[in-house]
Amino acid sequence: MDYPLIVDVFFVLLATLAVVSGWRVFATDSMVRASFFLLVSFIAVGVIMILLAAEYLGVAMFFMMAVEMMVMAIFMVMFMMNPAGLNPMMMVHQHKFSIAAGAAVFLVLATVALLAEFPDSPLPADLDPVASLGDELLGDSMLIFESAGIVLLTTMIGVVVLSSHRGRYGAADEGSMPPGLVPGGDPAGMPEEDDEGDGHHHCH
Amino acid sequence: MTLVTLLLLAAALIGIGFYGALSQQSFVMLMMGLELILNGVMLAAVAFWALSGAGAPEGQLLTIVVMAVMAIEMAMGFALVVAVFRTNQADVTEGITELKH
Amino acid sequence: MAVSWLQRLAARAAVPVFPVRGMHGEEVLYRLALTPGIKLVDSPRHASILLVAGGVPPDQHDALRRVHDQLPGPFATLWYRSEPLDELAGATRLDDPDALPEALKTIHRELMSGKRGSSPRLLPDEPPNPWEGLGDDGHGGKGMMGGVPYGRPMAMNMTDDIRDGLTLDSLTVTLGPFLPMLPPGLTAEVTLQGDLIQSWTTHSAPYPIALESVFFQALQGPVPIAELERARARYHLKRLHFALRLAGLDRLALEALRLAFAPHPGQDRAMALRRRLVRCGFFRLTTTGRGRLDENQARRVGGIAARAPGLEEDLRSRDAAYRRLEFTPIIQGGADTNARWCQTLAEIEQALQLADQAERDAVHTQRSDGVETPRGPWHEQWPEEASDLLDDLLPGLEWDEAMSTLASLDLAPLSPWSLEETSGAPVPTSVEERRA
Amino acid sequence: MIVSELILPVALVIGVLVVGAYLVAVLDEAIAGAIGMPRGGSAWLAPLTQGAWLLTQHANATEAPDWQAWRLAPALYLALAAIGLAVVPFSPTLIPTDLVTSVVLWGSVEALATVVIFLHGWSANTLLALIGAYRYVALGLSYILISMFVLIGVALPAESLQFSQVVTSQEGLWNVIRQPLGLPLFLIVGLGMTFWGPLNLADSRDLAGGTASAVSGPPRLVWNLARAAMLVAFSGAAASAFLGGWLGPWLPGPVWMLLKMLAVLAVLLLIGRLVPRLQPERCVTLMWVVFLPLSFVDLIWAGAAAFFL
Repeated sequence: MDYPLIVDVFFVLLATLAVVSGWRVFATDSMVRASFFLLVSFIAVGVIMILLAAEYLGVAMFFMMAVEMMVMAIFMVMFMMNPAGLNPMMMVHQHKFSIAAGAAVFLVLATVALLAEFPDSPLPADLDPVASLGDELLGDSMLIFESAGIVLLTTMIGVVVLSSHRGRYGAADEGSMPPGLVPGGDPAGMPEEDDEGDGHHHCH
Repeated sequence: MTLVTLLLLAAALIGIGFYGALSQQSFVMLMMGLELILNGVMLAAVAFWALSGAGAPEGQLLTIVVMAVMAIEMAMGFALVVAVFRTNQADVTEGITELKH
Repeated sequence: MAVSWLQRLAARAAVPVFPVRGMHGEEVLYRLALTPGIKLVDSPRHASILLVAGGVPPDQHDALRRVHDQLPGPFATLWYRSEPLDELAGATRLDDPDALPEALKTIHRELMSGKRGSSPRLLPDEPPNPWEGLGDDGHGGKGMMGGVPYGRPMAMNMTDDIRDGLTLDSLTVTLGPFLPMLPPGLTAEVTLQGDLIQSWTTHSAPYPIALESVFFQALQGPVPIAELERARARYHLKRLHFALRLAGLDRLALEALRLAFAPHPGQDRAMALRRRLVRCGFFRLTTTGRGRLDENQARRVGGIAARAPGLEEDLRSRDAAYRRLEFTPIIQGGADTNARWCQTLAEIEQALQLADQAERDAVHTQRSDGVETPRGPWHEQWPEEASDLLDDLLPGLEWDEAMSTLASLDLAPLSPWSLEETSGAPVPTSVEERRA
Repeated sequence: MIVSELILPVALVIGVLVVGAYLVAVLDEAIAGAIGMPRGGSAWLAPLTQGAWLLTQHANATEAPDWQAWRLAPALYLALAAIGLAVVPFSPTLIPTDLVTSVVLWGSVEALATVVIFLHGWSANTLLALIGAYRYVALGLSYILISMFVLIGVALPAESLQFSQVVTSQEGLWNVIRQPLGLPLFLIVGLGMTFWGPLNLADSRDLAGGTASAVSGPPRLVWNLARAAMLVAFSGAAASAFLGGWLGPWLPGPVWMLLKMLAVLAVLLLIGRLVPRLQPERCVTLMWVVFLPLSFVDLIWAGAAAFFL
C-alpha cells in the first residue's frame, strides 16, 4: 500500500520522536520528565496508529496514556528521592547485560521483520475501522472483551486491598494481628514458629 | 511507511523497553520499561492489522487487550510498590526478598 | 514606533500592586481595594509596583529585600509611612493616604513610558544554596542516602506521616512575614507533605493591629454605644473581606468592605450580605469543620473564637447601658472555622442593630474599667497574642483548610496606638491625654 | 486543495481562539463590572492593556526550574485548546478536522490538559505552584471520568463518535432536553479543565496564583490566553454536544454556533464570579460521591432514551 509523501515524512518524524523519547525515559535525571517522555513516546505511536487508519485506537492511546502517565509521575514524586532531577542520578543494576539484552532483542526482532515474508493485504477500501472494532468488541469477541472488563474490576479490588492502609485486623503499619480465639489468647491462625521481631524488616 | 519500517520501529521500542525493564532498580522505572515494550507490541499489532491482515477486526481487538493488560500491570505494580514501601521504606526491586507480611 | 505604542497601551492597564503589609499598613490597603484602576495582586511576580505599607522591623528587612527582588522588571517601589531600605534611599515615600492612588498610577505610567528606571536588584543573583552534592552520582551522600545537594535534604521522609500511612517526601519551608494569605508579620517554619501540613512552628507573631480610638476612649469614660458598636462591626467586616477574597468571592468581599466604609451601615445590609453568603454556598462549600479549638485555646484567643463554641464571655453584658438595650451575648455551638464565621456575621448584625438602637436613644457606655474589643475582653490586661497555638492547630490540615482556619482566627496582638493615629486621621484628644 | 484543507481550517481555529479569548476577557470584565466590582476604564480595552503590560514585563526566573517544561507548558495548553477547537463543527461543511473519533479526541484533550497543568506547576520549582499542581491532579483525575460518561451519553443517540454526527442527531430534540443531566455535568467538567471559578484549585488565591504564582511577563500572557482559549474550545464542544451546534432557524449555521458558544461562555463566567472556590477535599468528595454517580444515571438515561425514542 502506498502512502502519499507527506505521510512518510510525518512517519519518519514521529518514529524518531517515539524512539528518542523512549530512550530519554531511561537517560534523564528527573523522574517526572521520565514519565512524560514515555507519554510523548506513546503519543507519537498513537499518531502513527491514526495514520494507519486505526482512528479509535490512536486516540484512545492519548487519553489512556495521559492519565496513566500522570499517575505514574505522581508515584515517581512519591517514591523516588530525586523526582525533580536536581541531582544527577543513575539507579541501575546489571547495566552492561541489560544493554546487551536490549540490543539483542532489537536485532532479533529486526531480523524477523526484515527477513520474514508477510502477506501484503492492506485495509479494504470500504472498511470503517471504528465500526468494525465496535462490532467485534460487542459481537464475536464479546467474551474476550467482557473478560478483560472483569479482570480489570478484579484488579481494582485487589489493588485496593493490597495498598489499603487498613488491614483486616487493624492498620497495616502497626502489624495487623488477628484476635485470639479466647479473650487474651494467642492470635488465631498464626503459625507457632512465627516469631515477631527482626525477620520482616529488611532495609537494604 | 511500510510494514517493515513500522516493525523496525516497534522492535526499537521493544528493545529499549527491554533494556529499561532489566536495568532499572526502581520499581516505577522498571514498569516504564514494561510499558515501552507493550507500546512496541501495540504498534506491531496495528501495523499487521492495517498492512498485512486485511483489516481483520481481531487485530484491533488485540490492541485493546494489550491496553487492558497495561492498565492491569500499572495498577498491580503500584499496589506492590505501595505495599513494599510500607514495610521496607524503599521502592527498589532488591527491596522484595520476601513478600509476606 | 511599535514599542512606544505598546508602552502607551501598557501604561493604561490597571496598576498591578503587590502590597507588603507592614505595621499598621492594612487600613490604606482596604481603601486601595475599593479604588478603580488599581489591582492588588497576590504574588510579587504579578506586580509592577511594590507598595510597602507601614513600617517593617529591621530584623525582617532581609525578607523584604527578597520580596523586592522577586518583582520582575521594570518595577518600582513606593513606601507608604515606611522608611525605605538604605539601598533604596531615593525611592518615593508617601504619608498621605489620599494621594496614594494617584501616586501609584503616576509611577506605573512613568515606569511604562521609560521615564522612571526600574528599581535596582538588592541581592546577588546566585543560588541561595550552592551545590553540595557528594557521592559517585551526585546523590549527595554515602550510597544513595543523605547529603544536602542544594542546601535542602533529599526528598526523603524521616518523620511519620500523619494521614495515610505512606511516609513520602516532605518539604520544609519558611513562610512569611509578607505572604499575603497569612496575617502580616507572621513567620513560621512549615513541613508539608503534598498539600498536607505536617508540622507548623510559629517563629514570629503577627504585627499588632490597631483598634479605632473609640475603644481607647471607652476606657477613659462614657462613649456613645452607637460609635463603639459601629467600630466593632467595621473591624469584623474588614476581616470578613479578607476571608471572602481568599475564597474567591471578590464581589462579596468588596460588598463587605463597602459596608465597613459606609457612613451609616444598617443592619439590613449586613443581613442581606449574610443571606447572599448562604445562598452562594460560602458556608457549605468553602468553610470547613476544621480548625477546632479546645476550650483553653478558645479562651486564650478570646472574642469571637471564645463565643463561637459557647463561652459567654462578653464584658458588654456587665454594662447596665448594654443591658438596657437588651444585649445578650450570641453564641454558636461549634469551635471550628464554620462556627467562627457564623458567629462573626451574627455579631456584625448584632453590633449594627445595637448601634441603631443606641443612636435613637443616645445611649452611652456606663462602665469604663474594661471594654470588650473585637479581639476579646480588655479589662486589666490586653487580649493576649496567641499565634503559638497554631503549632498544635494546623498540623493535619490541608493547605486550603489551614489558610481558611488562619483567616477565621484573630491572633494578632493589639497595638497601643489607635487606628486614627496610625492611618493619619485626626486623633481624638482623649487618647493623647491618656498616653501622657 | 491546500487552501481548503490546510489554510482555511487553521485560520478558522486560530481566528476563533484569538477573538474568543479576547471576548472571554471582555465578558468577564463586563460581568465583574455589572455585579459591582470597581472598574477603571472600558471593558473592551482592559484585556488589551493588560496584555500589553505583560508583554513589557520581563519573564522572571526561579531557582533551578525545569526550564523546558516551564516554558513549554503554557504553549502546550494553548495547543491543546486549539486541538480541542479543531474538532468542533461550525456547520455541516465547515469543520476544521472531521475526525471519525472526534468525541474521543476531546476526551484526550481533557486528559492531556491535566498533564500540562501539572507540569506548569511542577516545573516552576516553588512551593505554592507545586501545591497547585498536586491539587489539580486530584481534581483532574476526578472530572475526566465524569466527562467520559457524559460524552458517551451524547454519542449513544448519534451512534457515532463524531461531533458532526452528534449535532445531526439532535435535529429532532437537543441533547440538553433529551439528557437533562448532561449539560450541567459537562459544565462542571469545563470549569474543571479550565480551573475556573469554583474549581480553581490550581491557580487559586490561597496559593497566591498557584501554578502561575511564579510566572511573569510573556509566559504569563500565554498562560492566561490559553486558559481563555480553553474556555472557548470547551464552549464549542458543549454547544455541539448539547445545544445542537449549528442547528437553528433563520440564521446561518455558523452564526448559531457562535451564539451558543457565547451563551455557554456567559454561563461559565457568571458561575465563576458568583460561586466561591470549593475546598479541595470537599470538591473531590463531591466529584466522586455525587457527580460521578449522577453521570452513571445520565448514561443510563441516555441509553434508555436512545432505545425507546
